[in-house]
Amino acid sequence: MFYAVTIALLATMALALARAIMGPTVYDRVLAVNMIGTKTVLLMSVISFLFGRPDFLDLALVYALINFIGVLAVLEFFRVRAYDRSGDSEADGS
Amino acid sequence: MTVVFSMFLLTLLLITAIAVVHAGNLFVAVMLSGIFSLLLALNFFLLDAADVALTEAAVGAGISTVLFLGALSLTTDREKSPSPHRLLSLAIVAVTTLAVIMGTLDKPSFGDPEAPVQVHVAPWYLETTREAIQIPNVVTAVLSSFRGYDTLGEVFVVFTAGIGVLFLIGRHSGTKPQDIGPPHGEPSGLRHYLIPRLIGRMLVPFIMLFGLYVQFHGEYGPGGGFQAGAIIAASIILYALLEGEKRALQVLPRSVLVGMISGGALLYSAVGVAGMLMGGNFLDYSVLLDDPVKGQQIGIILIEAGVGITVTGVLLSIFHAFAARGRF
Amino acid sequence: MSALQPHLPALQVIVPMLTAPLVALLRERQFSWLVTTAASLCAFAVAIALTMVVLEQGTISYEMGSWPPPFGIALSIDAVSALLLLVVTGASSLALIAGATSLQAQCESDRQPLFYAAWLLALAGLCGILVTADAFNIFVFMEISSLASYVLVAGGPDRRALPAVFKYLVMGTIGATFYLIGVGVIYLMTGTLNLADMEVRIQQVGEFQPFLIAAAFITVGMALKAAIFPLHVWLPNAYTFAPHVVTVFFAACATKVSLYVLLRLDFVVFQQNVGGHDVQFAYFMLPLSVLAILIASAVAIFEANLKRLFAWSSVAQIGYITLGASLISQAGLTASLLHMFNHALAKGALFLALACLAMSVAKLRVDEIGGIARRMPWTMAAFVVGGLSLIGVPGTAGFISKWYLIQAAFGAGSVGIALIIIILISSLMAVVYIWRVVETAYFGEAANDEAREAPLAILVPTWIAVALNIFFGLHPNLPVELSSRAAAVLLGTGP
Amino acid sequence: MELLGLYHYWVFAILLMTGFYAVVAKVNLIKKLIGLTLFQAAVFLLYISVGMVEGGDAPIFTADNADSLFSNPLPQVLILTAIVVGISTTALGLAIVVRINEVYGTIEEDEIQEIDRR
Amino acid sequence: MNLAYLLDILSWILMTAGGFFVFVGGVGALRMPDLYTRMHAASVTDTVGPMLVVAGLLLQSGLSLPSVKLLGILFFLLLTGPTASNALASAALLAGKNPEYARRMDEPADGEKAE
Repeated sequence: MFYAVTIALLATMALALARAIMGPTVYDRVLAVNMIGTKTVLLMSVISFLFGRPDFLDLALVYALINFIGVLAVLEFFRVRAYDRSGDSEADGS
Repeated sequence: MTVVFSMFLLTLLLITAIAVVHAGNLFVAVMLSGIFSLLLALNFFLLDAADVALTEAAVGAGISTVLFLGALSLTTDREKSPSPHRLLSLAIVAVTTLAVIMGTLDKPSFGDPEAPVQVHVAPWYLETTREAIQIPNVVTAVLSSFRGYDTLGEVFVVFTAGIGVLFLIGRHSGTKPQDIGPPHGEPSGLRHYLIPRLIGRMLVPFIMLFGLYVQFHGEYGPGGGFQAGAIIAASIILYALLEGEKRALQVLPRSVLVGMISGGALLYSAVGVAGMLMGGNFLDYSVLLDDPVKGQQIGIILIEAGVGITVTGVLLSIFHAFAARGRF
Repeated sequence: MSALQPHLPALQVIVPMLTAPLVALLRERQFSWLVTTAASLCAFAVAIALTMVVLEQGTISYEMGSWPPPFGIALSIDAVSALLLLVVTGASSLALIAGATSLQAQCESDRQPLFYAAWLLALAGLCGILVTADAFNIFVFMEISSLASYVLVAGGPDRRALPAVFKYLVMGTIGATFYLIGVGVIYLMTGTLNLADMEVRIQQVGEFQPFLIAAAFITVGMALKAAIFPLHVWLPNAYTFAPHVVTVFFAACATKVSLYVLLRLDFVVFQQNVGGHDVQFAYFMLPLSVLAILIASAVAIFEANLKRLFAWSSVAQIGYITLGASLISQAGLTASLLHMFNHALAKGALFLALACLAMSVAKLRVDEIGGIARRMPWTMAAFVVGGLSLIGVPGTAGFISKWYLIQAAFGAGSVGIALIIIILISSLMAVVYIWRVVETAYFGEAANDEAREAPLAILVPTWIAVALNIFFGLHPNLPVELSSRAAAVLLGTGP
Repeated sequence: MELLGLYHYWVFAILLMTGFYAVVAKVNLIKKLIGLTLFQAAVFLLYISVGMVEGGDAPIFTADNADSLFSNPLPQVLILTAIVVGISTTALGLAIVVRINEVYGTIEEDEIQEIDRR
Repeated sequence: MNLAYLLDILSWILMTAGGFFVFVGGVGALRMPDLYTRMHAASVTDTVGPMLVVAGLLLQSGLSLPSVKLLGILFFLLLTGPTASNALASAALLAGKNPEYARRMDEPADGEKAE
């Protein structure tokens, strides 16, 4: 029963990964990281049930919290960069 | 079915790794390695390693990303030169890989309960944990008692890193803080993002509470000092990101952090020495109390606390060392 | 003493390790130096006590946490570890005694407590590697000592120290990770991490290929850390730009501890149990050692920076050590281990003399020390004796190990003759590069009129090192006894 | 299962190669450090794969898994240690890179060598 | 007995729906033409997907400690997901990335850029 959700989540992760690799702007990549983070949380919850070990939900909880810090760190990074280079921070090397 | 999931995740992992190396922009590489960390942790989780997955989540995806971004904001996010000696490197790498494949390829033992890895030492740990330590999480038991000396070493590795970063970039700033930073005396931090700030401030106590839960729940479920230390440090880093680094330093000044770094390591060692003074060997917790099992448990709680304190202190010191360089 | 005696192996590590957090908390430079030196001397005393016990009783072991091996982590000290423990703790103590004055010129006062804490951690890490009997524990302590040594090297005042240390960090981490892969493969095949248990179980497995691969990874990884030619590229710059006292400490012992891990795993764990490994080891190691000796000595001849000159000479000397080991005989290994001891003495004395010199000549280039011997007679005299020991002149410690090496080469048949010639040639090269310095210092035109004799605080330890060179050149019983026992341990023929 | 086992080793080998390539071939110091983390991650994966038991349970006792098969706790402990060692190395490396950038103004290895040669 | 069966089916439906929405979000994030539309696709489904999936899991776990944790997870996801999207979008706007696609559609007022 959990398989259907798991497959959907995995497929979505693959799609988001494709977005993260393709870009084209840095914001797309951050968006993709955030998406993958959310999917990871869900996947962990579902797999905990799949394994019959609901006590592992702790992990999912940690992810939900840590993920947010990552995004905020990125924002702070953008802010610093914006002051540094007066606004060309969207330029992207790849 | 899990096999397919596992293979799928491994494939994603590979693709991400290649993309990380390929990416020309360092910021992109850091973002992708954040994804890499998440995927790696999921793989660990599927391989029954809950504790490792938790650590990878807290350390790899959280702290490591923050540190890399901190370093990037102090340097540059652009990778300029192409690789000069590609062929030579490829040759070295190819030889290494061939050697690895030769060494491991024909090994049948993946998942085999009869493999030497599974039958030699591991069952003893499971049994002895049940009898002599009586805590549910075998990983914690091995980590803090059977191989407690390793863990002591690990605490001192973290301690060394903390000392090292403080030594290198702790004191004098290379760039003057007032030169950079936002204009018009605007305080640093994400103050102008109203919503993240509100939500973030709400979350800080929750994260900290959860960190404490991970710390003290380590004997029963996935968790322990390292993970807890990383999570608590993350919560204070979150506060620093929201309110500016200075406010966070008012909460936990540098001197307190140095005290935490040393104090945790000393607490751990003190438990070990106590075992020695009370007639056992170094790090023998059984002699701490009359009942050896209780002694083991109290020893584990104490050393995990030491680990948590040191890790929190070190990670925060490292963060502040980067942040105090002016920009982050 | 008797109450402490069973705990000596643990104390060897925890004395310096526990002092480190205390030192990190201190503010005062002098006091932190004092505590550090005291801890290092304590560790030295423990090492002497351990050596005495080892000479009396053979191998000592200790169970951490009272868990029996292979489940818990055991410490085990035999003649090999005892020999190197003496070198490591002795070098650390001597360098620290000299260190206060020399470091003051190179590192800001307020950073010094952290520096000393890192020093203690490096010492604890090195001791930890030497006493442990667990493959993974070696990795953990290797990382403590490596991270601490990155910090120490980066403490150098020259900005070029930073790229040097980054290279050191990258190569050191690759080395450690290779080691981890090797240990992982062994663990996969045997299910154990305890070195003694590994020996037994490898024999039971009866399939060699994975072990050969594991041996390859461990050998390459440790060769990176030990700067065995051609993986030495991090060493010259790291030694050159590190603070002088750090160079004294590391030149004497850091690479040797990696060599110790290499020898211990290759000889004890693999060669006695994995067929064909000894031949492989010799085939790879012998030519590389010869190349190291010749090429590094040649580079040293043309090097203008004194510290870098002796860093290159270290690469060559590591070649001697691996040369002795690659003969795979009792005599060869004895020579190899003896040379670890004696080279530490000679290089320690030389780098201490350089530290004295650096009090007056900041840049330490050959063309800046013209006629300096007239102004710093004691320093240069120490330098000369150290140099003689490095060359291997009779009456100094260096002679003993070269003599044993030549004897070992005689035992190796026709290859041996060629090796003896190579040893002689390289000794001549050493004469050349040392003579170049001595000539400039004694007979060159005075380039520096303000030079003054180095302060006593640093001159005295230098002369202690010099005296040790002569003492062990005349009375080599202790190191020879330890080395031959250690060689027997490594070959599995002794206790 | 056989297939998955092999696949694990292949992934390990390729990851190792990718990370190692980045360390050896890239000249950007931060990229080298990122490569180093990948390189180490590959080894983590090897150890954890080694310790896994097919049909096993994570080595944490609960009320109702008293007699099930458990995965090997030891590699997990080792890797916990190794992860922490890895982040320590990375942090120290980044600190060195920051200092290098301050005194050299660049974090490209070839440019640093160029500056030193002058 | 019957009720448990019913709950199972209900939970299955919820989770499958959640999976569907999540997947749609993924497709949207990949296929939409510009940053803001992609962000829209991702963030909206990132809210509804977890709600449905966690609701399904809640039906599985019943009243127990895990369900408290599940509620915690949901709570945090609902807090942080939209916040992160909002912050990201405003960062992109501040950096001068205009929502081109939207402008071509119906020419929004300039005031929107001010945040």
